[in-house]
Amino acid sequence: MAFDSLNEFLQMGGHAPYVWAAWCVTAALMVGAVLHARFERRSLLRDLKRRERRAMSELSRNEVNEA
Amino acid sequence: MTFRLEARRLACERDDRWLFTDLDIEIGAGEIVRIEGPNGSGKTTLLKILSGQLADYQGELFWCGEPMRRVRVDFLANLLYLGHAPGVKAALTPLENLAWYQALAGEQGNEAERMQALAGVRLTGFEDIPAAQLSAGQLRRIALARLALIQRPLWVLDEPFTAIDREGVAELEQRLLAHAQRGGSVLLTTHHDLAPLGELRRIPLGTGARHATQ
Amino acid sequence: MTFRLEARRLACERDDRWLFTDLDIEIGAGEIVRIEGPNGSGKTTLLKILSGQLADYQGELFWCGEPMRRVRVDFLANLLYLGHAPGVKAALTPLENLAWYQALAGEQGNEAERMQALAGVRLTGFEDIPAAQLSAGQLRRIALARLALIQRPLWVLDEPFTAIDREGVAELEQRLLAHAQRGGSVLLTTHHDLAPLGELRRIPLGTGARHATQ
Amino acid sequence: MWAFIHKLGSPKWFYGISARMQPWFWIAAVLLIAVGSVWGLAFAPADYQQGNSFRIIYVHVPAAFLAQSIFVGLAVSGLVFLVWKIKVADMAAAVMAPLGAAMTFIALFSGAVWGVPTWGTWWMWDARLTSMLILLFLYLGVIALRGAFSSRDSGSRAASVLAMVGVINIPIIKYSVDWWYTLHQPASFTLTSRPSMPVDMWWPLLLMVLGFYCFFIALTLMRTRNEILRREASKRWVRDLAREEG
Amino acid sequence: MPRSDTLTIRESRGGLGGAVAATLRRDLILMLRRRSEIMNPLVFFALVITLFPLGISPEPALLTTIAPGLLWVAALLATLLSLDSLFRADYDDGSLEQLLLAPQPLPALVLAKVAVHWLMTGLPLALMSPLLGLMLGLPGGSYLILAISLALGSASLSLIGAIGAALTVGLSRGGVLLSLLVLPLYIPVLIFGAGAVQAAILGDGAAAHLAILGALLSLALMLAPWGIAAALRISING
Amino acid sequence: MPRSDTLTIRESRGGLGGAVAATLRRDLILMLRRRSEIMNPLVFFALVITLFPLGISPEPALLTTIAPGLLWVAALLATLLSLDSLFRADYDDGSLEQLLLAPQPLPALVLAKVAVHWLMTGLPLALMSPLLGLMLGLPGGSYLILAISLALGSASLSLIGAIGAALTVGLSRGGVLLSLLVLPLYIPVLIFGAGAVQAAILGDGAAAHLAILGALLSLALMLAPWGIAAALRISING
Ligand code: HEM
Ligand SMILES: Nc1ncnc2c1ncn2[C@@H]1O[C@H](COP(=O)(O)OP(=O)(O)OP(=O)(O)O)[C@@H](O)[C@H]1O
Ligand SMILES: Nc1ncnc2c1ncn2[C@@H]1O[C@H](COP(=O)(O)OP(=O)(O)OP(=O)(O)O)[C@@H](O)[C@H]1O
Ligand SMILES: [Mg+2]
Ligand SMILES: [Mg+2]
Repeated sequence: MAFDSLNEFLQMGGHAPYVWAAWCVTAALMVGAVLHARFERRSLLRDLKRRERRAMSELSRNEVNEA
Repeated sequence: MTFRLEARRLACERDDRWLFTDLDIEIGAGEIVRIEGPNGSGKTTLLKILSGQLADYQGELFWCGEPMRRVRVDFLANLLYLGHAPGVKAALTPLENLAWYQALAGEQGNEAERMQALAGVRLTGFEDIPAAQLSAGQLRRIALARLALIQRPLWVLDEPFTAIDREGVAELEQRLLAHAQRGGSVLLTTHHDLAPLGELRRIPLGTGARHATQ
Repeated sequence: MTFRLEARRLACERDDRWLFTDLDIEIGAGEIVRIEGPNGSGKTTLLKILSGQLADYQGELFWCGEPMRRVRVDFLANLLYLGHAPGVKAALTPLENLAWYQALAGEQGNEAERMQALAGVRLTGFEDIPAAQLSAGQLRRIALARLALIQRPLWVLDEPFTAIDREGVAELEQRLLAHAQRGGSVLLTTHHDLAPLGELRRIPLGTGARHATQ
Repeated sequence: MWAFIHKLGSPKWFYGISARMQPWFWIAAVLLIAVGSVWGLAFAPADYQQGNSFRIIYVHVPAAFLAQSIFVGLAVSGLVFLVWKIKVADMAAAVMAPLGAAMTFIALFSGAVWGVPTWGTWWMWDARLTSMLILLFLYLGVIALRGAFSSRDSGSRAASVLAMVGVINIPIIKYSVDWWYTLHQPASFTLTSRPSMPVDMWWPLLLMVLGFYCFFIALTLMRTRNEILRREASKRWVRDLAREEG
Repeated sequence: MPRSDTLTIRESRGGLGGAVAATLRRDLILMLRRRSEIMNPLVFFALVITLFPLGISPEPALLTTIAPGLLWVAALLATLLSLDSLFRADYDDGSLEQLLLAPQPLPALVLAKVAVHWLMTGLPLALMSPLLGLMLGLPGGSYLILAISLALGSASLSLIGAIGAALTVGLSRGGVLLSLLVLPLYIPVLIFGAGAVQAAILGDGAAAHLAILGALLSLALMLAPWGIAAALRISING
Repeated sequence: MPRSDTLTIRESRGGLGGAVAATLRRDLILMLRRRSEIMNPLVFFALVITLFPLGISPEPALLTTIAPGLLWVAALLATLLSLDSLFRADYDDGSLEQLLLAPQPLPALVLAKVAVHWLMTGLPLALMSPLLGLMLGLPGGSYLILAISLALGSASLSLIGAIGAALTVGLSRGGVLLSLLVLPLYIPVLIFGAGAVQAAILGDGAAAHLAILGALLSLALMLAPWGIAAALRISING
């Protein structure tokens, strides 16, 4: 352990703004990328399902028309 | 030697809609084939595929029995394609435009030939005027002059009658017939009625715009 | 109130060649007038002059008896012009294109109207696709949808049938007739034969390209 | 071999196999990055010159490595797509480009922030910094070009060509920028002339680099799968899949 | 559609507000639909700035000296290049013709187009300029002045440049010709814009320079729309 | 016309020399017919050079320091802007389509077009540069090196830029996008070009720089035509 207390750790020997800025931006971008990918997947699946449902209903409507 | 362009099981999809599927086309010497269909049915797309300009399709093309990929250059040496755009440089005169096309085709033409070809599309007197100052129909006539000037057996023409006046249409029809009688072949699209070309083959394409909603 | 567009002693010179001289044209409510002539005879030029887009001519124009210069804005409020270029933004959908045209005409349209106009040119199902992905004929159909959408008595149409398929041509002819019967008037050029519009007036222009060499 | 390549070319096959590979990469990425971060931030000794500000290195260097590797990845995918017409390669390229740009940005940003305590300035026109900036522009160019086409297929091909042209140029650019720097600026301060680091500092860095690579692979797999769903939405198997998952 | 049974002559009545709003909306949609196109001038700006240290020297003192001029010239070139397409796309597809045939005052419609151009080019440039100022080592207090001067100045640049764009719209290679026509007209804006930044660096008040930039802008706002409209009519007539 | 009575299949035989010569001739005529278009890049070059003293400071010592970089960046931008229209005009009127359908190797035809571009843009720029160098107070011995480096370098610029022009030819707003794609690739040429002039000013041998410029050019000559041809096929396909 290079630090004696949590406070010291957070202060980073006076370099806190720099170290934490760099780390936080990195973390934010990486986490953001993951969240974006998950959101993208979910909305794509939702879209697919909606299309599927519409196709089904159209199919049944056509059958009704033919009958 | 005679030639043959074949397409096997051609299919093309655009925006989740199949323009055509399982299309077999064969065109050989002396034939005139007309591709028909309403707006948006895929005529232009088909012509571009057949002339090797679009790679985005399924199926296979053959030229004289060989797969197109292998004999592309041979095929191009036998093809004359006229598209929607006339391919005429506005800043050049009709004569200069034709000279370039001749050289591009690997021919060494002379001025007399070019004058005669321009006379054939009734542009006598306009040979030396920059094309920018010609009307829509005159521009297309310059492009049509290539038909007489450059000897190619296979013509692929996308709406060649656009902007051409009535007499011009009649003359062009005669020219197509003559080409077929000499053993050439023509693949064309047009929305005009082509009365004198009675015996031509038709390839109907889908219903196009109308019923194509997904 | 009824309207009248008149041209007196119109003349236009291009490249030391008179396209037309001493042309008197009068067009009023309920008339369909067709301007005829071979390629390069000056049809497009004449239409542009009559719709106030070209200033490079001799003679005078009147709108409802007033000199055009004074009543230009009134005239424009009654004019619908379709030129060689369809005026359709490729990146916008048909609906968005029409919305802009409606606003430009000073109208506040609603979506239902626009959908109906698109249905009228058989573009149902394509309302929300960027125009870049439509075919040549479909693009022009978007432009033609303006005829139904925007109420203007005077239509000036330069080759409106270009790239339109056979059924589409028939429908457009009907539309022109209906417009005339409702008291509108149409000024058009085309190289098509217009069978059902039997009663229309014709204005023949010079011999154009052919004999026009100096 | 050929059969394998063409199997890889099938989006459906790729969708299946990537589903099985993905969790392992996620686990590896999380473990490596977690251990590396704690070690690097809390346990590694402070640098004798730079004090604690040197801890930026643990995000700066992995991002910089990744930024450069991803561009090579783009070019390779482009080649595979153009030559063998394997669509999955292009889908991967499409999702890799923004990630590469993000990594480039992280390297630039963390470097700039690091510069303040060490050099007293946010930016200087040092050879390495400049070539990193140019790399960012190359990424933006590839992304912009892909987006500019209305036809997806053309956009893909164009972006592939540009990535390949760019990758030929990267060594040339690096070489010339180094030459330029030595010409103008007789070594006042360069990134390379640091004392080699103690092992305690080096280990967490290695973990972080590996962790970043695993993260990149996992995320690329995940987003490529999304891209497959998007582009193959009309295919039978995708529709079946949508029904199953729902 | 509500349709009167017979057609009659129509008054040329209002609708100007609607037409202007629709034109604004249309151009904004066109821009936003190609998200990347908004980025382009920004990246061009940054790229040109990058070229100079590479071509000249990476020495910070020298770069700081030339920074205001560099930033302003680069922003000016970025605006200029993006201007080329302002009317060209409309000309090519025929919608410019239709714009001219609308029964609305052309200067107002055209002003809407220019406003969108500024919103999507000049404003982002101004917002990004502090970052590049930082990279060129501009001293602390001058960033705000840099951004304000660019925001004000680029509006004038868009207006003036649009006249040139309108004049060259019918010509096939307008790009370079446009620069020739427009660059000389840009010189006053450049002088006062770069001057404002220089003044801010030296600690003099930049207010006078900014005031002049504002005056130039209001002059351009009053006169340019008429110039643009006239130029468009001339171009279409050819 | 000599006409065989029946048409038969044709061999794809030679004629490459003729086609290349005709393309060269055609593009030269097109350029020369619009005399002013040759002037445009030159005037743009001169105008950009003039903007800097206005934006930065008219102090001679400073100007001389930055002159090599300035001249090179300005020349580079002038080349870049003129590139946009290299294939665009052909694309718009459909003759590019026809070029691609010619039974000749496309890289050769394309090389002819690039050669004309260099002849009409890069070479005149190189010839004019000593004059502008004089105005910026470049010392005596460096003019020749300036001109040679620009002549060599601009050929590479034309070749590399043509790839970008080919990639963007079908896009409505190619101009700025083109810069974005191509400027990063121009950086090596810029560094060694400006470096050569700087070396000449300092009295070091500029030979090494010129040699590298030559090497870059030969590399570009070998690779670029293929890249351009591939890019054109892609653009047409869209
Ligand atoms: C915007 C500013 C910066 C940028 C763009 C940048 C860029 C880079 C790049 C690209 C690398 C990877 C080099 C490689 O692939 O071998 C790197 C490594 C490194 N950077 Fe930075 N850097 C910046 C600022 C800094 C600062 C301020 C420091 C510390 C004083 C620093 C220290 C390091 C170290 C120690 C390495 C690893 C050395 C090596 O592996 O060769 N960097 N940087
Ligand atoms: N910009 C111009 N400058 C000079 N002359 C022109 C210009 N535009 C057209 N012309 C000339 O005017 C004549 C008429 O052109 P116009 O376009 O009006 O013909 P048109 O009747 O519409 O022909 P088409 O049936 O081919 O459309 C042409 O012969 C042409 O030579
Ligand atoms: N670049 C493109 N991207 C996506 N879809 C396209 C593209 N070009 C055309 N399409 C679609 O392909 C269909 C066929 O277009 P094509 O141009 O082949 O029709 P066409 O038969 O030639 O019609 P027309 O008679 O109007 O010329 C159109 O409905 C259009 O929606
Ligand atoms: Mg078509
Ligand atoms: Mg006409």
